[in-house]
Amino acid sequence: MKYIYLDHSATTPVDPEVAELMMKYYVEYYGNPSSVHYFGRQVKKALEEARSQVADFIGANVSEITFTSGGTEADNLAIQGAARAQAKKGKHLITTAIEHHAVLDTFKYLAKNGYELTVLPVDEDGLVSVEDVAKAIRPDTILISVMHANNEVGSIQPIAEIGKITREKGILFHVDAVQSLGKIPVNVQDLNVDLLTISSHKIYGPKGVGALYIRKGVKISPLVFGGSQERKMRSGTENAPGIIGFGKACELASQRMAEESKKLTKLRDMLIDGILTKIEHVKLNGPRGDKRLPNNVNVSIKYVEGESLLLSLDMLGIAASSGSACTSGSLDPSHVLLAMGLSHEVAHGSLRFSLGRQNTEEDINYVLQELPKIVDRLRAMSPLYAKANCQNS
Amino acid sequence: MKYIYLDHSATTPVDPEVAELMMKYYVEYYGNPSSVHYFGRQVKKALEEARSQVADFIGANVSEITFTSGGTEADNLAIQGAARAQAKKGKHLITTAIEHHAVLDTFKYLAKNGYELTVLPVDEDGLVSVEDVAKAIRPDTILISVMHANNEVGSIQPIAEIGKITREKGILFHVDAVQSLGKIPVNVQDLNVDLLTISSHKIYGPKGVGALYIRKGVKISPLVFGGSQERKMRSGTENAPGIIGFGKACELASQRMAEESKKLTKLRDMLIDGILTKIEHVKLNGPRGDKRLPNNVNVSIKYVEGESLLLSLDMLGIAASSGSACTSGSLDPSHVLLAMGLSHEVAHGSLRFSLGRQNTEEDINYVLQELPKIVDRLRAMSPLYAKANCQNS
Amino acid sequence: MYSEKVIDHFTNPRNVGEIENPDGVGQVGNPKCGDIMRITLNIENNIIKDIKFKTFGCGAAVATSSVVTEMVKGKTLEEALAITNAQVAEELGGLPETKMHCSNLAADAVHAAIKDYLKKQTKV
Amino acid sequence: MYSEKVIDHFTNPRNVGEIENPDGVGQVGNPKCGDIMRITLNIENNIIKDIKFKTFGCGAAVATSSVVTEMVKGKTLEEALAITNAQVAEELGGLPETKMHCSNLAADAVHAAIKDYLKKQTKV
Ligand SMILES: Cc1ncc(COP(=O)(O)O)c(C=O)c1O
Ligand SMILES: Cc1ncc(COP(=O)(O)O)c(C=O)c1O
Repeated sequence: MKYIYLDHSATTPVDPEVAELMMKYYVEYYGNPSSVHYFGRQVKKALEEARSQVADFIGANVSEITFTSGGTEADNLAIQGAARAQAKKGKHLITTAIEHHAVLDTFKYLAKNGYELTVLPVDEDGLVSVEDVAKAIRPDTILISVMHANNEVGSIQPIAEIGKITREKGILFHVDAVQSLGKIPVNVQDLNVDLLTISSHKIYGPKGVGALYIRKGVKISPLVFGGSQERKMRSGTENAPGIIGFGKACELASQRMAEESKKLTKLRDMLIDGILTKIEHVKLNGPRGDKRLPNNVNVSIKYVEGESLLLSLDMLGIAASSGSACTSGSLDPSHVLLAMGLSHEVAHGSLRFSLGRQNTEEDINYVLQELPKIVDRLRAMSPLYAKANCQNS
Repeated sequence: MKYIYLDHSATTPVDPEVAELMMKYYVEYYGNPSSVHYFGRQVKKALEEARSQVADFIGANVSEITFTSGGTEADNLAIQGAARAQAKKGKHLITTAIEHHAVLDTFKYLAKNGYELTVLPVDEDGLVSVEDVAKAIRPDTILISVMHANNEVGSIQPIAEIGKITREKGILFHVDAVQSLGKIPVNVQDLNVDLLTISSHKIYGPKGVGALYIRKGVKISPLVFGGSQERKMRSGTENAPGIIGFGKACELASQRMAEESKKLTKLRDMLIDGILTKIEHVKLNGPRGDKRLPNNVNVSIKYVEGESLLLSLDMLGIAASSGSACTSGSLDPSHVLLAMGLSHEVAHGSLRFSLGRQNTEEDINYVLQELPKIVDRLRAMSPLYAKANCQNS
Repeated sequence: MYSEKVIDHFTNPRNVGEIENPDGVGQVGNPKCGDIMRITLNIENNIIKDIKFKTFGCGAAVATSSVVTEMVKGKTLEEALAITNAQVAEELGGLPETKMHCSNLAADAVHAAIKDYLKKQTKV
Repeated sequence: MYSEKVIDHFTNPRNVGEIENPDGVGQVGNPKCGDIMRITLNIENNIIKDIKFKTFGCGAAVATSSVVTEMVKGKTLEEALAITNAQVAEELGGLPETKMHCSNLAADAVHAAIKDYLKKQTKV
């Protein structure tokens, strides 16, 4: 069977060049970077090289990069760390309704432990309004966190504009750029951010590695204590092969991004247009055009449920994901789709295709050929569709 | 130049079999284990297989294993997590003076934030007394943490006996078994522990992976919030290749441990006896015999400083480590050696050789041939040695 | 994740559809939870003669609906009422833990249809 | 970590030893910190004619001791007193950050030896 991977927002394969490089640091140059001897020094050097590859990719200084075990930890470090370090200054935090759980759940934890939280709404395209942010600010606001691009619907937020406001007011601004990195430019200067989260496994680097950009002069408290690695911001023996792989993945992404994003945008629009044309009762979730990530397609296919769509696609070798509650084991469907105003049943029938480096027009055509048949079959089974049809006729 | 790696307590090379397996999961089976599709399911299965390899190796149940980004994070999760979860029950914590910084610094952080800490002393061999533990317990004691084997001097603590007491009193007992795993039996039932930390890169697995054993029924608070992975104890996309590598490393270690430890014990004693015989004014740090890890040698070579010993060894291709402050960038030498009663200057001159899988008698002979010459050279340069010699004569 | 039997019932569901003029109709779940099952059945001499289902829901929901129709077809009402959701899951070789409470409602749907039938009977 | 020049001076230290009947002796550091440097020197007509060092300490400590003896040999006392620890580090092509404050005391040791000499002079 042919396998078509269209779930790159969940994770990506490691680039072979990256994997090969990592292998060397697992087996051959395996020292602990803190060691003074030959084995350690070699690794230390490669680790610092990786730090500058990562820093370069986001327009930061090497001393502003703290490596973590992934995007989730970086989000937690930024948010818990900033909240704790500034607890004496104020207790008010601001975020949005469509953040990743790594951000949202961390804020909710803080809200249960003495902080106050404002969660901003989004419009029907999944976009936050700059005005809403400005209006939510209070004298005791200490941290604002808004994601760069949403992982479910690909909506790109007005980060630079929000950053202007936070800078004026002297409030720390954290941005989760896990999904935008490698797809659209991410530059900490242009975006006016103080803290920025990125993750390796979304850009063809290894899982289990991420980084937090911490603007020079910004003080946050560490989460994890111990050996004083990463300038005491993140103790623990460094995952050197992972970090070195992440560095390489950043370098490759910076070389390939322009061309790749052009290609992905074309495939994306082909898939969106194809689905909207070939299947009835379908809604595109998220904006069209420049405000959407080049690789994101998210549609709600009414009267059918997301997991059974996924399962049917999977049987044909097509890997996608859904905003259905059934895929997460919880009862509620995607908080992002609900925040955009979708009803529960429509949100349950949503499907995300996230494109990547190896995808081709052929892949898209295959999906466009098979998906309508799947939808027909499931709708024939659906008690909602029957009713809808009766009502329509 | 021939390189001889004698710093296995700092980190180990990844076993080629482990590295090869990981490679597959970086490049080929790269799905996110949370995904329902083919790519995700494959990885999920391998991940759970790894969990049972790890669980088997320490006599635990699969549901009692939480994967983390390393030993440091596991220590933090255990200690911060247990302290927070039991804050209402009491605020008193007990640990020892020779713990790894991942434990000690975490306790010190808590001690600055509303908890009370008792730090137990050790004897001149670096051993904790069971009686001291018993005497330190108060009605409001909520957590006791004692390492299984010390990373600097290899002393093996009476964990099972301490565990009997903590169990009787109903106090949570955490054990850092990072250094003992793979060298001596580590069984959570025999040791009577509630929480146990292990780390992959010390047993020929990849860096950036560790695990916390959490006995069934024990409640601790998570450090990191987000996607609810690891039964909500540790959110974040799983480092699947790393975890799968750790599982394999546990399996290999369990097969090889008995034979390997016999070999290492022999080499260890050869090195200790050789150094004590060939060099004057040398002190062995830590116990001899069964109470010492099979792979640990730690000596203080008086009148010379540790880093210049390391540097000189390094020039001959021999990788070791030292308890010198100079290697850590702080002013104080090893807190472990000081806790054992060594003076600052003697502690500064300490050297650790930690043996591993590939080491041979030849390696040991090479060290025994070169080390005396290095010591002679450095002592000739040392103002302390001159004085000592004058006093002696 | 799913057993082969679940996948089989999901791919080739038995007794899909809606009986015209059914003796009993049962519908459980609601779209908020992402699972709705609708059972229609015909009953003759206290025995389920025919049964069909329609389901909006995940793979587990479809498979449990399909298998329950096989389990109760030809059975007496008492026998059908004795079948539990847990037995349905067992018949499928088990379900993932997360599916046990929200998508495993097929027996409930059958019971609802039978009760609908019984209610109509008493009214007559 | 260390520059080539540091390694060179560590491996082949210049002027190691102790001058018998020196004109001045300087010792800085203490064993608690892990670094002790002892400088002995002979002075003739306000010029450092001979200088030797002994050092207990890390690579940086040995190298700075060694290079400082080269830097001041043949210099006037005023010239030698003007040399700073920072200049010594620079002469070695820089030192790791962590070594800058604790192991970079060689100039201090020389200054101490010169002051010892000057003190003896005034006493005479
Ligand atoms: C927007 C966003 N933030 C954070 C994360 C978490 O990153 P990681 O998977 O590296 O923990 C993800 C991915 O799951 C994401 O899409
Ligand atoms: C005893 C002990 N505990 C904890 C750690 C920390 O583990 P890791 O290096 O995986 O963070 C180490 C190793 O550095 C150790 O030796």
